[in-house]
Amino acid sequence: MNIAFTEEQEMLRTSARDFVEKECPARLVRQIEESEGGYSPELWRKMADLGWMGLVIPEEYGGVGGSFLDLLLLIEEMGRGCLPGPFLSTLVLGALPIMAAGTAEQKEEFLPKIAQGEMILALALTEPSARWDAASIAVGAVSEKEQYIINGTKLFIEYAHIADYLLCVARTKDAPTGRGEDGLSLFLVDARSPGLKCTPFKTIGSVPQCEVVFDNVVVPAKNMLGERDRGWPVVKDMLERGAIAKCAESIGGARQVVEMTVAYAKERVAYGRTIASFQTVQHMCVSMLSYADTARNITYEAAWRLSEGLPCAKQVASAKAWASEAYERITKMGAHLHGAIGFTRDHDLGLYYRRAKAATLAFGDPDHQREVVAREIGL
Amino acid sequence: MNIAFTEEQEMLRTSARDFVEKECPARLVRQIEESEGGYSPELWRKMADLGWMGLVIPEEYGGVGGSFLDLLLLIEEMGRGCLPGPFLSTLVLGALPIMAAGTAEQKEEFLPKIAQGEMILALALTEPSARWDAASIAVGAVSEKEQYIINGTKLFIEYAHIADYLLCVARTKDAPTGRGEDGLSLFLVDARSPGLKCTPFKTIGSVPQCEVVFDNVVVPAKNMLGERDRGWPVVKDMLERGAIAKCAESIGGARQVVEMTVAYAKERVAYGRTIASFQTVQHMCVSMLSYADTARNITYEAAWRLSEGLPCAKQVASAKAWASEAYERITKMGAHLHGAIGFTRDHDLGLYYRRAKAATLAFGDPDHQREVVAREIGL
Amino acid sequence: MDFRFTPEQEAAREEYDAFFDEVMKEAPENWLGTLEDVYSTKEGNDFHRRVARMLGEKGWLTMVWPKEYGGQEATRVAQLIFLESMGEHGAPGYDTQGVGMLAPTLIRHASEEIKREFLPPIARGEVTVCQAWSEPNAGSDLAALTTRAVEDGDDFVLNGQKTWTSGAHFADFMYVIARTNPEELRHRGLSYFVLNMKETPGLTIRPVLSMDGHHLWDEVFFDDARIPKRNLVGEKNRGWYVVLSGMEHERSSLGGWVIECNQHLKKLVQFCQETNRGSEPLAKKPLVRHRLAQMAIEIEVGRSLQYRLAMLADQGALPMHEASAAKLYASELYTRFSETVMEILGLYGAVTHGSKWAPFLGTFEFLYQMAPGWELAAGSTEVQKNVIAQWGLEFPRPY
Amino acid sequence: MDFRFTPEQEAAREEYDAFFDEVMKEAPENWLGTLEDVYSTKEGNDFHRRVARMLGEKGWLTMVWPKEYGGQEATRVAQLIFLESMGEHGAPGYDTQGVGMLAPTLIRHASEEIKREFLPPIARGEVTVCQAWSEPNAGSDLAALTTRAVEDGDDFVLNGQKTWTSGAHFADFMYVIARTNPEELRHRGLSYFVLNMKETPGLTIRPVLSMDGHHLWDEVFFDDARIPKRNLVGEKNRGWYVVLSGMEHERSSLGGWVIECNQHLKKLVQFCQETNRGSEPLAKKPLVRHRLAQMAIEIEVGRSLQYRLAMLADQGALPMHEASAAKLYASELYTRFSETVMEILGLYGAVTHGSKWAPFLGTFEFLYQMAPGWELAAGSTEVQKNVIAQWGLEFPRPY
Repeated sequence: MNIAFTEEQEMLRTSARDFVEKECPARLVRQIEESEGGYSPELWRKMADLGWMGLVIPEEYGGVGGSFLDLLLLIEEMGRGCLPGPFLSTLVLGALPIMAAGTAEQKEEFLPKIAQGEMILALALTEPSARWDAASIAVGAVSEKEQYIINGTKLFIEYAHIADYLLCVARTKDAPTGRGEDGLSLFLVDARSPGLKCTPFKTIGSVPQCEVVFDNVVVPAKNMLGERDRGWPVVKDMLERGAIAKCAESIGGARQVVEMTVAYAKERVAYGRTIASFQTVQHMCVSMLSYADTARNITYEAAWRLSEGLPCAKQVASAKAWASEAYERITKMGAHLHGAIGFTRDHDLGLYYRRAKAATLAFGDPDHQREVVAREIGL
Repeated sequence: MNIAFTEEQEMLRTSARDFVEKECPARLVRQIEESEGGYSPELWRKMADLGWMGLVIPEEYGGVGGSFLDLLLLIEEMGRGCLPGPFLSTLVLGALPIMAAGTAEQKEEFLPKIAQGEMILALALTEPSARWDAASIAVGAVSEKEQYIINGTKLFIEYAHIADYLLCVARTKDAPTGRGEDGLSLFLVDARSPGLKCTPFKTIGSVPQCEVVFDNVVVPAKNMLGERDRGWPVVKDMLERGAIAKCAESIGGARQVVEMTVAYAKERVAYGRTIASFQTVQHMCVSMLSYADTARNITYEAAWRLSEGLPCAKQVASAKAWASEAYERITKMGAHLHGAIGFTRDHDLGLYYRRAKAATLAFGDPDHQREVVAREIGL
Repeated sequence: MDFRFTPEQEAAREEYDAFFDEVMKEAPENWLGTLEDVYSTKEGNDFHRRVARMLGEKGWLTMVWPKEYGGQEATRVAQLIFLESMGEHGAPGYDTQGVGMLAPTLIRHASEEIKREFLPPIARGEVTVCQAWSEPNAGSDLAALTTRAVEDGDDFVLNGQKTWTSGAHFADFMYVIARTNPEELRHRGLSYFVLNMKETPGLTIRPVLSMDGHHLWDEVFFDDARIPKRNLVGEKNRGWYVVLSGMEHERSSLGGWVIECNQHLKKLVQFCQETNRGSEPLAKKPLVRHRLAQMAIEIEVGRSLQYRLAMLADQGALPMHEASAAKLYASELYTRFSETVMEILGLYGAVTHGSKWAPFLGTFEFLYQMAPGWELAAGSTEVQKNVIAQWGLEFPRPY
Repeated sequence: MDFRFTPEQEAAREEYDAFFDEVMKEAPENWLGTLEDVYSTKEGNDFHRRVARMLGEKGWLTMVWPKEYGGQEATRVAQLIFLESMGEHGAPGYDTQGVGMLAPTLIRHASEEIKREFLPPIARGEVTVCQAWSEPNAGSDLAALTTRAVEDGDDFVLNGQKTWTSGAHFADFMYVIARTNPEELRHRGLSYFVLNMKETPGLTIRPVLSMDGHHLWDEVFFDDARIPKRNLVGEKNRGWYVVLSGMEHERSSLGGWVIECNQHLKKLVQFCQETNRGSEPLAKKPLVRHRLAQMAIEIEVGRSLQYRLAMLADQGALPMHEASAAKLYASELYTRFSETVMEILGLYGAVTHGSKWAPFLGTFEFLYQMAPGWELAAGSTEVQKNVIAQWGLEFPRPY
């Protein structure tokens, strides 16, 4: 057993941290937030030039064949700097499933472009039911000759409006059981397809989400990812990786908020002394540290299990529930300790505060995760 | 609007507090706890001599015709001193329903004896389902000539083993609806009836509870309290009054724990100064005070509504949920601030700590109360 | 003990309800019933002013004022009944800073001349008022403030910076605390002033946006701002005592959050009955019932606390720590409430105002960001606990 | 990063599991798997001693000890695997005070003579050990202790009173901290002793019953109790540093609660599946699922923290504040767990041991009373937070 990262991983972290600090200061984060697309093509290009888009893509497709843990390290550092953009979406929800379930042709078509930073993907899973389970999928795909026709509405789809392709989860057969896991298929849908309409809206986390309406959208059969009707295991794996990636992003942000707050407490003076000298302030900072450390532990332990292919549904759900709530509490305490300034638009704390709530909701909120855990422990 | 008690009520409180302090010191409380019966006949006699048993009983039956609020004041002071005994049971769950629903003969038979301290009553309501709703009542009573035959098991019945009469809630007709409120009747059952078996056991709150088995227990029809099959409204009122009485007991104990703890904090020295000078200790005491004050406010407001006959299901349930949790948190913080000594058998804090948990469970725990509130707010 | 409303109070409540039912028909589209409505947009502020004038005409702004200043010397309970009706309707018109804070302070501490100048427009609902107290380096520790006021002829000349001044961008009057004796440390050497912003040169107002992007607060800069000497309230260098009496008013009047939560709760109950997520309405889900019921309980507790405070004030016995306890409870409830709602709304709750997918026009998305700020405003949670510890429990000053 | 057990570790875990499966068949009736079993009754203590000897024979008590004292210099992770198996079986035999606290302290600070006298019986599981540190006026503030030790010929003579000494009534060895230089204040002037209770005159043990009536703790009175000088551990007047190194061991070893909770959780899941309250099993009720799942998550977090601690210790880098953080987390989890179970069990949960109506033999009725006490033992929550603030966050000493 070994809790340490490899030297290479530590180097990757250092260079990622340097990059994020230098290339994505809070000022730029705010600019990007205000922009239509919610990401910066220049920044995206720079990241691609560093090889980040190809980090987990096999060498044969133009990547460097890194591990899932490497990817998480990167995402943790992006979380630390609130770096906006469709990285998680394109890599974790796009590249990884294509690598896992794609045909040779699909890999050939998509992976090199992703690796070069020339393609953005978005996962079109959730619908107006706002749930993350198989049974809630109502968008349907009907086969007709060599193609499928998709109809229905997806909602809360992050970055769909700037994506080149949407990975759409659709029902290709009515499910016989209540859980609806049977009969789902995945499609790589060209975002420029006729009949596809994306309407973005703003959210607390500053990531644009979209309503995506499929109105007789035609997808060639070769764009089906994985087996017909048996798409759920791919989705499930994607959701677990997405959840852990969101945990990584959260713990990056959480650690930064702890550091910011501790530093501020040592500097801010009230009643003639630094507020760091008040016991209640110290104890609140201790709680923040404890949340950050425990969230980080359990995240990487679950991530490791996931990347080793070990059973990990309980660990992933536990990590997601705990890291989400930890991030929320940390940002809340951090804002409180900063005083009123922590609640202003100009202060960086708000960036984290808002992302913490968004992270909680992504890939299943704590109630959803607790239900997963309940099933896993035999309830 | 007026939040103050009357002068008479304040006098009653003062004399009750003096009595409890003088006649029921913690040493005696412990002795009584260890005893079989769980109460002291001598103390009971002294209380009766003061007229406490007749406080709410009309003058014509040998009482003094006081109000429900007067009774609560008394119970609050008993809670303050952890005075053990079947007072709440006999008066709130026995005398009040007889006054409200009894026939002239029943009043004549029971009330004078209660007022003189010569009769103890216990409410036999809950069953092994451990719930407080009508649907959970399975004990049945079948009519046969001028009598009823009761069969079944009641559980968690406080003071049944020393009671002269049990007020038993039984099903006299199968309920058509799911909520089972129809078809319940109340019976005043002589505790010496053949076929009736009481087995006491100890509980965290130190109040003995009993398993009461009815094996073809015969009750004369004249001992039915209220109308046949329509007993639930009487029970519901009883449960509301019981809940508020338990709140009164709780806030009495809670205030005492706050006072004990604040005094201890001002006296106990650590690191060369009183622990009262630590900010975290102060803030914990502030939370305790806040819980005690808010619990007291809402208790008396709900009590007043109840005694005025105003709609109060939501207020009573809110008071019970809040006061229970407040008492638990207060005793927990109080024990913590006392340090290890607060967790010993010899320290008075444990008396309150254990009663707080018992109070939470009595007349419906906070989950039960929240469900009542949910219905009341239209969910 | 008697919690019953008198027949007059019942009748008054009905009158208020009818009045606000009518008034709120004219509320701007997207009206949410929070403070943001009043301070964030011109349209919202105009509506507030319109309602304020109507309230002024009815005499409802000044019920608890002494008769000599146009009040009715009504009880605090009577006023609370009014404020509850207003809160339940999510209606504006009652300027807490003016009617609730400045006016009682002036009545108690100001000269007749100042009272005659400032009280009538407040009473008529013609003006809004802002509070210039906090500074970048004097928040919880207000006594650390450094804004200077120097006597110069018939005036005081002010220099310095204030911040977190709610609604300064719409306000007419302002009350300020500044240092008049720099030799004295902390709370000694401070003085309290009231001023008409339109008549005060050297005043600059700059917006401070809240986390969610609303414009509630401002920075206020004094650059040789001149205030006539007569605008001093209370004695020179003894302004701290004027501040303290105002704080009490502020803290005890902040129970509005409890009523605001109750107003939101009612809407939420309806929403949960009408909204399916999965196979059944949200209202049937045990976790939703559990959470909303807990909120209903805590609101009930908070409401009971408000009435207790009003009754104690009517008996002339409102200890400082009771006002702090009420502020503390209400602000923490407000935060928990905002959290609870977000738990229930799920992904929808995170959608920002402006999208058709945002339930309640996005109210809770911004409340989630705003509510915890009230645990800092008007004395932080820690400050309130210190007050309660020292005044309510007679603890020593903590280490 | 690698969380995989080695094949050797997997095999060891299987061996432990098989061993404890077998051993626990002989557990006394009513065995609950908590500390109370070992300290409260003679029967329980006898069983503990029987198992301890078996563990001693296997060499499992001393895995992490240096080879020169009969250990195997195994990793902390290897030991944790053993402790987990033990905990999951609710098995006794591992005397935390002796094997976990005293032994490492002696190995680091004691003379060879003392090591030869005290270590072997501990290693063989023949003795149990108790800690005489706290005093009535020195709990969280241990350095305020007043028990005196005065040199007299070849001995130290001790006078004073200790309390909260767990299991003194069954113990063989004791370790004590006492004041050897009364001129020096607080942590200066203290010395650390180990003693054989059977050979020490002047020692009186009196029970201190816990809130729920169990006999875990004792008061210890020293009346001219004589200890040979060689029993001094570390330098005279520098015992505080010996204490500190022991504290770290104590705090980092207390994760046993996490495992105990996990053992209870498994039983509870089964109970909830088998028990109907109303029309469906408890396991189907959303609030029950919600609460137990939250406990499972928190246990998972705690377990992860335990392994982190072990791995850090194996790397030779266990900062003091990490041990404090783990103790803090585990103790608070233990309390929340005891509360959660009581919420689920309802009226049944309150029935005391001895009635057929008490589920789990009343375990949770007394756990509810005992668990929060662990937020005080081995350094209170406040003390741990101070340690973390000062060592982990480099904060100044608080006011």
